[in-house]
Amino acid sequence: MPGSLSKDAITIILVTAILTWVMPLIISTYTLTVLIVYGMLGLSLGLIWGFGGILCFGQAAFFGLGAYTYAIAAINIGESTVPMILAVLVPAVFAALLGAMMFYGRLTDVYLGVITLVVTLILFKFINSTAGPQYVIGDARLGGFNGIPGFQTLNIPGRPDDYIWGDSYFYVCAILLALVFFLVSALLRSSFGRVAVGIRENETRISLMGYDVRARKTVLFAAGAAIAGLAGALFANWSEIVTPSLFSLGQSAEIIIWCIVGGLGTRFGPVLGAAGLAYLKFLLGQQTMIDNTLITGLILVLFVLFLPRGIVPALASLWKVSFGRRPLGRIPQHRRMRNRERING
Amino acid sequence: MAEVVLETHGLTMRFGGVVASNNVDFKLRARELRCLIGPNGAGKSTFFKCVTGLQTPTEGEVIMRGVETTHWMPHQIASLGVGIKTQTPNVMDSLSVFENIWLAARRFHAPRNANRKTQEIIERLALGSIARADLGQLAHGERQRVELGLVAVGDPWLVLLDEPAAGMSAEDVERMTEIIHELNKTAAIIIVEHDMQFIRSIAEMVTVFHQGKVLMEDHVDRVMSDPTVRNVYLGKKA
Amino acid sequence: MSLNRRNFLASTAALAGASMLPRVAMAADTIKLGSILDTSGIFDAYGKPMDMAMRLAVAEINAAGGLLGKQVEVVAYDTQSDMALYSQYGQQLARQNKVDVVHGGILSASREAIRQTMRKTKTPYFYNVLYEGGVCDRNIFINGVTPAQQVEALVPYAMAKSGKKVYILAADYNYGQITARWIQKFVADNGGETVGVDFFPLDVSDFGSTIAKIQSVGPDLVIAPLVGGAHLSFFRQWAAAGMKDRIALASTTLGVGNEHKVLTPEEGNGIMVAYNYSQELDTPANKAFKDRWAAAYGDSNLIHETAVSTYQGVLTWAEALRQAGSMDRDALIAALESGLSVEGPAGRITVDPKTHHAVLDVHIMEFENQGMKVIETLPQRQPIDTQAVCDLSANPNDNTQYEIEI
Amino acid sequence: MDLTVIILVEMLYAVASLILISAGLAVVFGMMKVINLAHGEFMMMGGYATITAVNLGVNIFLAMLVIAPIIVGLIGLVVERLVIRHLYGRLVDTMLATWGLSLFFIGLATMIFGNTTTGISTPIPGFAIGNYQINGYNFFIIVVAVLLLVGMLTILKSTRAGLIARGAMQRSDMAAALGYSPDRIYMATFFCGSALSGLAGAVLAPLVGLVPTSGGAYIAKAFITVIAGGPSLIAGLFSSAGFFGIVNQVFTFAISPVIGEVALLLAAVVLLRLLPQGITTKFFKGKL
Repeated sequence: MPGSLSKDAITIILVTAILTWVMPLIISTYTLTVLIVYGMLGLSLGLIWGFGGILCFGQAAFFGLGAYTYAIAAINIGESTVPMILAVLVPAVFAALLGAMMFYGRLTDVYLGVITLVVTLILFKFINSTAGPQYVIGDARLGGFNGIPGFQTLNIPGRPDDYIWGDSYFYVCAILLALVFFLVSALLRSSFGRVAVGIRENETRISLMGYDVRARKTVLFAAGAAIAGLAGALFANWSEIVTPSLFSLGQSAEIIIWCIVGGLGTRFGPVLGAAGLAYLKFLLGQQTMIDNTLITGLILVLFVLFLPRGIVPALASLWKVSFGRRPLGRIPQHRRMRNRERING
Repeated sequence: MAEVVLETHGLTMRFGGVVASNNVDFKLRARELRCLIGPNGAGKSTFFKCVTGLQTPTEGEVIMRGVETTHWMPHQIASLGVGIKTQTPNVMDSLSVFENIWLAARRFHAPRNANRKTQEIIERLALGSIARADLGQLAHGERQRVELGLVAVGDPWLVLLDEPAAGMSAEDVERMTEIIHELNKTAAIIIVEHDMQFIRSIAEMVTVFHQGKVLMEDHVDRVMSDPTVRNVYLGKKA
Repeated sequence: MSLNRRNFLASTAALAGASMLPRVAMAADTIKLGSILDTSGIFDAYGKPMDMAMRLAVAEINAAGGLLGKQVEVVAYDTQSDMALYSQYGQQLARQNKVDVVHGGILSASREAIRQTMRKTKTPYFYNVLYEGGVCDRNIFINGVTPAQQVEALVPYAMAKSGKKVYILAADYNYGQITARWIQKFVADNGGETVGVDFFPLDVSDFGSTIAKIQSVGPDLVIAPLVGGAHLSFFRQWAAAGMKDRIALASTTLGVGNEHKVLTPEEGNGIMVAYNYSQELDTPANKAFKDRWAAAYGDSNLIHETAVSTYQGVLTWAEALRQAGSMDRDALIAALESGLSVEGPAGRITVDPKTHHAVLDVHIMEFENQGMKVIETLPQRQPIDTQAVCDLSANPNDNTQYEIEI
Repeated sequence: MDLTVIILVEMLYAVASLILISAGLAVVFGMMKVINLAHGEFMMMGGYATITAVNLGVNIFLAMLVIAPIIVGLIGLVVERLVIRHLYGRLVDTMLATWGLSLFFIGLATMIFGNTTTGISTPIPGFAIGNYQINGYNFFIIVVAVLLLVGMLTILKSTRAGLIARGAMQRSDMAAALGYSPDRIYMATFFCGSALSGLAGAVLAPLVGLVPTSGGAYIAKAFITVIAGGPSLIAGLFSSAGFFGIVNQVFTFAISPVIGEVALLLAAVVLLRLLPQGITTKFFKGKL
């Protein structure tokens, strides 16, 4: 990554300031809020997949876990600060355990994909079959397919009656996304982040250098889950209901699509992909001519075929070709990187 | 005599019915340079993999500087100060030469020292002109050299190289030989190699593998003139 | 995208560039009816006919001169069977489009996703689907049947035809859980015995083991409030195993999405159900309704229970607006609470002032040659389950969905 | 006693349907290292092809066993030419592209057939075992699965095409070196794989209510079965379908269908943790 962390910080602050000023003039803040939440969710997968090479088919599991943790804790506690913290911690701990199980078992590639997918399915099926009155955590009924409505939403810490909602909730989410984006940048610039990229590039080499690849992947995986959990809690606050569809494979699929369309191996790509596609879906719901699923599918196929690196890297290299000092040299790299993700079966 | 830095006792590796490595006893002393030779399938690569932790032997033990490392993972072995280079170039293609070497240096040094060490190695291996280029763009010989740089930057006391000269030009091989000799001043080195010419130019002691076993272990000249070894190499009956 | 559709036949809309921008307030000379339904995705078998019914009702109102001298304009969103979009479009309807009323929501989860938004923004909300009962909120009006209304009628009839031992197979979510409890209560009230209860998540489609299990218990009657495409497999596999003529079958859900038209006569005939509506309902009102529908959409095959509920929901709202004489929400609610009735395709619908649920006719029916033959009509059934817990006239600020203790 | 027989039949049926569900995916994965995530939708299309044909008056067995596989195979061929062939060797990209295709086909089927559940009834009557009635169609599924396995084994073992296929499975470049165009091999493989998916969808159609999203219910199970099976095509398919089918049914009978499903999934996690590359890396090694 070119530049430095302080430069990153300035860019992030500027971009956030401009966007939070301009965007509400175009799109309602309520819709923007969820686009931000999805952006954060996209970033969480972008971090572990784009920079750590871990293709997780179950990022939705952590998202859902964050949302449910928040909802359950909020019902039991009645004040939002501790539930918010729990919503980050619980998915992170869960991911650390799951990650340790997978990475210490040397699972990679599709096998990793299968496990994450299966774990998501298990969570989905479990939550989906908790409609009966016997499934209770404290005061919170799990509610099965119907989900959990009516929990305490975000309040000013320590003052449970002062809710943060509407426009102010939008600003809170925007600032949190900027903060997470900054933390991800800092992580990637640290030695840990650079080793993570090394692991993505060549796991064997990194372990032959003496780094414990398993532990590092586990930590990175947990960090991604923590971000997804935070996004889940923010989502719960936004929609004021959590349902098992948060855990669904469709949700996981969407997160992967966001990353592909936005661009892997970039920080901004997944955020843009998430917000852009979610808004597209929102717009498509307002027309009845063509089936929306069909359009989503077509977009994904076309991207994989014609723009496999995603929008942001494509724009970046276009910029470089047009104005940059450096010639096309770097362009084939990413493709090669993805080519290597094949099985030696 | 110098201390023994690596020894194996009865190292055996079976894959199903095939015995790839059969009861190998091996010893290596500090700052020794040893070549492992043998025809394809003789078990030298399996031996290499068992020692570096890339595979876990079925039986037997591996001891490094008095520590048993038989069931260790590669990263644990590397952390002891063992430099390893595998058969195919194992580098990070979309990172630059500097970044590649820096990652190796960072394992043993704080960030600032890692920068300094990386610069040193780049100068020592004459990689300055390509330090900012991505590995994916480099020629084979340059990549091999960078990988040696990755190994050297950790100041290892034991270096294991699997076919370092494979597919390189004469000029590259010459440079490689220099680097190996330089490394050998502080480290014991094991080289798994096919290329007889390269072995002659670099080695003194040679261990010959055949059918998973150690066939003989002697000075390179005597090994080369040994009729059994010749037969093994030419595929005749031993 | 909101379109002023005098002619609902133009039911497909172009994706115009202008829709990329949020709607600014529109001309105030129309009454805006917001609709929020899944017209694509897995629930669209319910949603599409509901959308058609809503547009039919609005078109008829407009053709008759509109309401309070204004035309009714539809603002409809497709939630694509995605719960998150309910929250989003719900907000959009209430805050951006500032509609005067919202009709819609299919699953209970979708209703709960938008109910609070409607309440906060004081937008009257009509939920037109049969559901598990218990919602108590002054801002919402519900005109689907509730479990007690159905089960109270269905259980005695089905038990009289078969026997006393009843096995229950229910969909594993709120509706199924609550309905199963009501079935157990009415089975006991009628002197019977519940010999087994099994719950199935909505995606279970293999019932082989269950069918074996039922046989090992040997009930006289199976009541199956199962829901959706996957659960339809049960009725197939039940018939394929040759069980149909051995143990009687009843359901409180089969047919709501016109499932009886998917099952062959051999698979379906004889299954007992109880609903507010059947296409085979032999009344002049129903016949006229089917003709109007066919004139609008080609044929009337798609009409089903929740579509008719939606139609009746729009009629109820329109009638209340006429009586109130103004757009004021409190006047509207007062008119609705006055014991207002309308005559719909399924007969008379009366708003119960205490619960905002519907008092309506329940028909006991049997499947016959891919139709639902009406056996017996129980007129004007009260929503007794919700009435047991909810009294909005005594407690107008209530805002809960009660779980009814039986 | 009768119940035991019933349970045994149900177990066999569970195994057989897993084999059917996974066969198409396994062929494509085994030969081409392509995970076709639109596999479930291929099955869905097989179902629709059958139902449409039957409604047009075609004999149901002809529709299921001939027409549906051919139609879906041809659709697969088009997909291979237009999309998949540009992505060979890029496992993740093909997964994503086929995922996109699956959404596309769901949308397409919705536009054509609508979202109302459709279906046909089973062509085989139920019959009694002791005091129990059982679905006669279960036996049909079992027979089809057995014939499928035997057929695949025969083709692979004793035909020229099978020989080429085995070679291509071992080393994809070998077939090319021997003068067979890998392009044609891939086309043929994808056709066969798609046809098998179509067959599975068709054969299962009379048991379920079909909607355009029906495929989603199959893909996860098929994916898990194939990956857990590992590199050997038939042995892998048979062993992992057997394992998962039995686990599923044991828990289904003992507790409930949900627990059966969860048990299957947990078994998959444990299995892959212990045998990270699938069952046939450890057992039945080197078999087909």
